[in-house]
Amino acid sequence: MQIIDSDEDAAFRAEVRAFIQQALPQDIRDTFFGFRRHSWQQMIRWHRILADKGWVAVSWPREYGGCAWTPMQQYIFDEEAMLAGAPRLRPFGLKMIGPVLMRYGSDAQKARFLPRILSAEDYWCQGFSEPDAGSDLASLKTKATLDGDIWRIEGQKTWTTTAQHANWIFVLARSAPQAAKPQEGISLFLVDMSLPGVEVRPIITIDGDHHVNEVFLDGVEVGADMLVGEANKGWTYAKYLLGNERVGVANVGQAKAELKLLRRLALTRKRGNQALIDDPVFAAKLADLETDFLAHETTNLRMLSTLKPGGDASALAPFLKLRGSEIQQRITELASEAVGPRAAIWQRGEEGDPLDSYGLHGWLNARAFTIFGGSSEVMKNIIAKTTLGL
Amino acid sequence: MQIIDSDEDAAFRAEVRAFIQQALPQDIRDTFFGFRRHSWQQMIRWHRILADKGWVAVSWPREYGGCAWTPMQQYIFDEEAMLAGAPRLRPFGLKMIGPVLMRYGSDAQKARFLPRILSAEDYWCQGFSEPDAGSDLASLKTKATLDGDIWRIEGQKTWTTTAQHANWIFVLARSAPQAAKPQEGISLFLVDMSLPGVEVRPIITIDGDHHVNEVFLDGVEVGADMLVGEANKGWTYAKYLLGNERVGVANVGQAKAELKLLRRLALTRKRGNQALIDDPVFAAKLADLETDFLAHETTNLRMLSTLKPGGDASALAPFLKLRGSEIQQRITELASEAVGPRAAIWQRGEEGDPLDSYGLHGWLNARAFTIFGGSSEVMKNIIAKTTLGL
Amino acid sequence: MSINLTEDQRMIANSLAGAGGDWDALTELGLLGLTVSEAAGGAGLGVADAIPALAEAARSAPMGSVIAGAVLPGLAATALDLPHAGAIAGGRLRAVVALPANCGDLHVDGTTLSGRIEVLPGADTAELLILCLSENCATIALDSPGLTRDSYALADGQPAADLVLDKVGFVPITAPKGSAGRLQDASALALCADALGAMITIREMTRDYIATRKQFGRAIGSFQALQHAMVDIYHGSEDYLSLVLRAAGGFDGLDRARLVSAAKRCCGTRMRAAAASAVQLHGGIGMTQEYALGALVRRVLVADMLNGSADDHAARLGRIIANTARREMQEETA
Amino acid sequence: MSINLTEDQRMIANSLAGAGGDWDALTELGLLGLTVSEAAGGAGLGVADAIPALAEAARSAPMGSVIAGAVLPGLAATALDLPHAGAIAGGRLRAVVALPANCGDLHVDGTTLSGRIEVLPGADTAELLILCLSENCATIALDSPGLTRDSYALADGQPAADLVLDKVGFVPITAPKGSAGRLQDASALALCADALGAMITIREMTRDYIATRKQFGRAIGSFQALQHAMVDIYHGSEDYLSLVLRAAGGFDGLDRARLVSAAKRCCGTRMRAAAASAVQLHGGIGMTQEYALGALVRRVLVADMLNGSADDHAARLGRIIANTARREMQEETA
Repeated sequence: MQIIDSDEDAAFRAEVRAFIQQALPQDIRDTFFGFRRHSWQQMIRWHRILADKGWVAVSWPREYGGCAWTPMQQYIFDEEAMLAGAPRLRPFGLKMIGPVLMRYGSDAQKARFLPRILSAEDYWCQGFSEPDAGSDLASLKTKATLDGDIWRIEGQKTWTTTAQHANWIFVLARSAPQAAKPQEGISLFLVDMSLPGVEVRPIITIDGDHHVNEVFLDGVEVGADMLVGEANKGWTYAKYLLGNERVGVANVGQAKAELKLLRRLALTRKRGNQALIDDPVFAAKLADLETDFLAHETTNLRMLSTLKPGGDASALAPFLKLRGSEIQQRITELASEAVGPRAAIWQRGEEGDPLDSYGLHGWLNARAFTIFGGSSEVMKNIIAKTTLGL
Repeated sequence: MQIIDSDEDAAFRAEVRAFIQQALPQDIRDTFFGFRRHSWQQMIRWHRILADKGWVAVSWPREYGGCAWTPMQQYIFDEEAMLAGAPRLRPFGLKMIGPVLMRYGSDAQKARFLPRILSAEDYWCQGFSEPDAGSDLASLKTKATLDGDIWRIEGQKTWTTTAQHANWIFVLARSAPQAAKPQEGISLFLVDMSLPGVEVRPIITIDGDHHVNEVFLDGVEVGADMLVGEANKGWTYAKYLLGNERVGVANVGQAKAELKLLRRLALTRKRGNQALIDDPVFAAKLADLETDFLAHETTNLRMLSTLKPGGDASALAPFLKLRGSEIQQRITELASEAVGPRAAIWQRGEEGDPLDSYGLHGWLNARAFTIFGGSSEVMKNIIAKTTLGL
Repeated sequence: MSINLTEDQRMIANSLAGAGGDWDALTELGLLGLTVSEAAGGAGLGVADAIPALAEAARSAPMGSVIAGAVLPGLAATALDLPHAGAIAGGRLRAVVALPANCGDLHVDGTTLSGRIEVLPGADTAELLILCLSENCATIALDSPGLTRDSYALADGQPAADLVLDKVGFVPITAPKGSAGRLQDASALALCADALGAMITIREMTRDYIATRKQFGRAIGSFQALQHAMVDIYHGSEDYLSLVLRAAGGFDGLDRARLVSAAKRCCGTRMRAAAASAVQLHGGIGMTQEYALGALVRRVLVADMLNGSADDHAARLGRIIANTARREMQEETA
Repeated sequence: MSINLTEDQRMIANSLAGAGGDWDALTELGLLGLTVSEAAGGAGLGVADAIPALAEAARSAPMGSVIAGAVLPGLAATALDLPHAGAIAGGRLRAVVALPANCGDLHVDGTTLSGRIEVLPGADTAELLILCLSENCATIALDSPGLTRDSYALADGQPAADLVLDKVGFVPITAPKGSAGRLQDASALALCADALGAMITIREMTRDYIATRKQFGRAIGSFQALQHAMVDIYHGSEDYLSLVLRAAGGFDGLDRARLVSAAKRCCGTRMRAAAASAVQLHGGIGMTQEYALGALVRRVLVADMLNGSADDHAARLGRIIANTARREMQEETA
C-alpha cells in the first residue's frame, strides 16, 4: 500500500497548503504551537474564512455548497490544516445534522438550514444523551407529544458539547411511548435554542473547563416542519449520524499535529543531561505511540478507500473511534510526562499556563474521548457483533 | 508492614538453609541453575530426601506426619528450597487430595493413603477436567454408577498432569444425573491407575513436551471404600481442593528463584556494548516485573497472615492464582527476550538446549498457567462475584 | 482487605482525617509536631508509623498540605536537629522542606544562594525554608531580601509556589550523611500514601457506582468486561497497598531505596492507569467537576508527578537490580 | 478486511501457498527466481510486490523456507549483481544470505574470514553463502575448508544452522551503497509478512473457535470479556496488516527504515501479545501440539526473535523520531 500523493493529489495538497499559509491568522497558529487550546471565537473566525473560500463542507455535494472532495482530498485538507495549527471545525452541523438533512430532510429543511451551517450563522449542538441514557441511548426519556400541528418536547439532555455557544439543537425524543422496542417510536427534531423552555446549564468537567452542558427542554413547542423525516424513525437517522460522528473521531490529522507538538516538547525538555527525546525509555514509549498512530492512519485510509462517497460508514466507525480516542489519550499521557512536575499546577485564569493543553488538563480532558460519542466498551460490543459475528 | 524474620523465624530459616545446603544433590541444583527443567526422577529423589527428614508435608498436622509449620515457616521453607534450586514437589497428593482426605475422608482412607503420599510410594494425579468441562467444570460427564457395593466409572478426563507417572488418580464423576443443578450429584473417587479400564494417552503440548494426558476410564470398578465422604457431595470437596490448589500457585518462592536466574541471564547477555541488565529499556521492564513481584509477595503474605491454620483459603485463592500465573508468564517473556535469536531454536533431544526453559519453550509452556487450574477469566469472575459483590 | 493499623496509628489517622489541611485544627490537635522528636515537644513518629496513618486518613481527606506543612518539616527538623523544631511542633513557625527533586540550578556564591526552587507544596505561606541537598543543608527565612515567590494551587488542591532566589543569605547546616536521600524518600513515600488513600476511596466509589448504575435494563456492574476492569482496579490497588506499607515497614532498613522506588513507580504506572479506568467505568458522571471522583484522581496524578517521575524511579530500581545481580554473581563465584 | 492484491500478486501467492517450503515444487513453479532480475532469468519482483504475496501465501503455509531460500538470495543476487543469479533462479544453486543481525564477531584476516554466523535460516542445506555487511559483501562456498555448520530446526519448523568460520576463503564483492541495510530491512519485513499471514489465520481460527465452543451452556464467544479480547486481536492484526503493507509500499522510498521498524516493532509487541491472547481464548485445546494454533503462534514468535529484536527496532525508531523533531525545529526557525 503506497501512501504517496498521486500527481493530482500532490497538486491539490500544494493548493491547500498555499491557501492555509496565507489565510490562517497568526494568532490562531500561535495558540496551537504555544500548546494552548483554540477559543470558540478563533474557531468561528477560521470557519468563516473557509466559508468565504467555499472550503467548509469538504464532503458535501456541490449542490449544497460542499466541496465534494474525494476521501483522499478530504484527508489531505484535514492533515494540512491541522499541521498548520488550525482549529477543528465542530462536527455537529457539518458532519452530523447536515448529512442527515441531506439524506432524510425535507427540501424546505435543506434550503433553510444547510446554507446557514456553511456560513456559521447557525451553530448546532447534539441533544442525544440523557442522565439515564448514555451508552444505552435507546432508553432515552425525553418526550415529544403531537398536539395538532405542534410537537411539545419535554425532557433533559446532558453532556451537550458547546450548547453554550450553539443556537440550534437536534433532539432525539420519544414520540410513541408504547412502541414494542425502545429503539422504535423515537423521532428527531430540530430545535431553535432561543425558544421558550430551552435552558442551558453548564457542566464543569474534571479539567476545570466548560465544554459540556445540561439542556432542559421544558414544554418546548416546535412545528411539524421541525420533524426530520418521518415520525418514529429517528433511530435510523441517529444511527446514520453516529456512524458519521465516529468516523470523524479517527482524528488522524489532529493526532498528527499533536504528535508534532509532542516531539517538539520532548526535544526541548531535559532528562538527566540529554534531551528527553533522546532518553531511551521515553523514546521507546514515543516509538510505540508513533507506530500505533502510523497503523491507525493507514488502517483509516484502507477503510476509507473501500467506502463509496456518501456511503454508510457505520461498519468502519467503531474501529476508527476506538483507536483514534485511545491514541489521543496516549498523546496526553506522554505530554504530561514530558512537562514534568509543572504539569501538576492547576490552571490559572482564562489563558492558563502556556502548557495547559499538555499537562494535567489535557490528560483529564482526554478521559472523555473514550466515554463520549459511544464508549470504548460499546464500540467493542458493536465490533464483536457486527464485524465478528459473535 | 515489616517483612523481617522474627528471631524465631530467623533461627528456623538458618536451620532450613543448612539442611538444604547439605541435602540437596548437586545435579539437581545444577539443573536449575543451568536453566533447565528438573526431571521427574530428580523431583522424586528430593521428595524422598525430604520425607526422610520429615519435611515433606509442610502444612499437615503432626498427627498425619506433617510439619504443622506456621504460614510464615512454610513460606520461608519454600523460599529457601526454591532459591537453592530444588524442584517443586507436585501438589496433587500433598496439597490437594491429602488435605481433602484429612478433612472429609474416612479413618481407613486416612490411614491407608496419607502415609503413602508422604513416602512417595503413591503419586497422585487429578481427574477433574474433561473435553467439554474445562472452565465449566460442573458440566462434567464422567458417570459413576453404583452396582451393589461397586462403583462403575465411565468417562474421559483430560489435561491430567503427570498421569504418566502417577499410580493413583482422584476423579470427579456424576453419580446422580437427575440432580437439579449441575453442581449437585457429583462424587469424588479414589482410583488405582493399575485397575482394568484405566488408560493414559499422552498429550504433547505446544512446547513439544509431555506434561499432560488424557485419562480414559472405561468401566473402571472401585469399591465403596474409594468414595470420599458422602456420595453426591463431591462439589464441596472439589471447591475446597481447588482453593488450596490456587493458593499454591501464588508460586512466590519459585518466582523469586526464577527472577534470580533472569537477573543472571540479563547480566551475562549483551545489548550493544553493555550488559543487557544495564540497558535502560530492558532495565525498566525488569524493574516493573520485580515491582509487581514485590507487590505480589507482600499481598500474598498479608492475605496468608489473615488465614487461620487449616482455614478455607477459597476467598484469597483467585487473587494469588491470577497474579502468580501472570508473573510467571512475564518472567518467561523477559527471559526469552534476554536469550535473543537463539530462543527461536526448537528443542533438540531429551536434554535440549541448556537455555530451553528460558527460550521459546518456557514461554510456550507458561501459556498454560493462566488457563489450567482455573483460567484468569474464571478467577476474575469469581473475584467480581465473591469479593466485590457484583 | 484494608490497612492494618495499630491503635496509636488509628487515633492519629482519625485526627488527621478530621483536621485535613486546616492549620488551626492541626495546631489544636497537636498534629504539627507529629514527626518532631519528643525532646523538642513533638510526638516523635517515624516514617514507618506515619505512613500507614497518613494513608488511612487520606481515604477521607487530602493529606498534601499535612505532608508538606507538618510531616516533612518535622522529619527534617528532627534529622537535622534544628533549633526550630519546637516552634514547628507548636505551630508557631511554618516551615517547608526543599529537596533535590525541587531544585534545578541552585548555586552558592560565598555566603548567598541563587537559583530556582520549583513546584514546592506549602511554600506559599511558609516562613522558613529547610533546604536539603545531599550533605549540604541550610535554612532560609522566606522573607529574606532577594527571595520572590510565585504561588498557585496544584491540581490536588494544595497550595504551592515557585521560589526565585537572587543572592539570598542562608544558615548552613551540617547534616548527618544520607539525610537528604532519606528525606527525599520520606517525601516520595508520603505522596504515595496520599495516593493510596485516594485510590482506596476511588475503588470503593467505583464499585458502588457500577453496582447501582443501570443501562440496558441492568446494573452495568453485571457486564463482564466492566467486572474484569473493576477486578483489575481492586487487585492492583491491593498490590499498591502492599508496596506502600512494605516500604513504610522497611523504611529504616537497608532496602529503603528499592522499596520506596517500587511504590512510587507503581503509583505512576498501575495506579495512574487504575484511576483512569475508574473514570472510564463511571462514564460521563466521572468527568464532572462536581462529582467527588475527579478530585481523588487528581491526587493520584499529582503524587505521580512530584518527587521523581515514574521513569526516574524505574531507573533507580534498574540500577539496584543490576547491583543485586552483580553481588549475587560474586557470592556464587566466591 | 483482507489483503488487497493485484492479479499477479494473487497468482504468485497461490503458487507459493501450494508449494510451501517444498524445494522441488518451488523449482518447478519457477518460484526460486521470484526476486531475481528478469535479465538473469527471474521474475524480477521487488520487495513492494513480493511482501503482499508472501503475506497472503503465509495464511495457509509457513513462508520461512521460501524467504530464506528464494526471496532473500534472489534480492541479494540482483542487488549485488552476482554471477550466480541465473543458477539461483533455476534452482541449480541453493544460496543463503547472512546479514548484520546474524553476524556477531566476524573478522577478516587478509584473504580469509573467521568468526561465527548464528541462527541462519536455510543454512543447513545451502551451497552458497552471500554475506552482506555494510559495503563489504562476499560470497563463500559453504563446503569451503574451515567452515563447519551445526544444523537444527527453528520453532516455526524451518531448518537453520550456526556456521563457524576458521580462516575461510571468500570472494569479495563491492556492493552498491546501502545494500546491506536494504537487504536487512527486506529480510525483517519478509518475516513480518510471514507473521502477518499466520496472524490472520490465528484470528480466524480463534473467532470460529469461540463462536462454537460451549461452556456454561453457551458459546464462550458470547461472554463479553472474551468478545473484547477477540476485538483487540482483530483490530490489532488489522493495524499490523496496515503497517506491513505500508512498509512494503514505501520500501523504495526515503521512509523505509521507519516503516520497516514500525512493522517489526508491532510484530514483537502487539502481535506477540495477540498470539498469546489467542491461545488463552482457546483454553486447553490451544496448548496442544496437535492443534494447528501452536505452529502458527510459533511463527509469530520466530518472526519477532530474528532480524533485530522489538527493542532494537524501537531504538531505531526513537533515533528516527528524534531526527525528525530536530529537522522540524530547524525548518521552523529557518
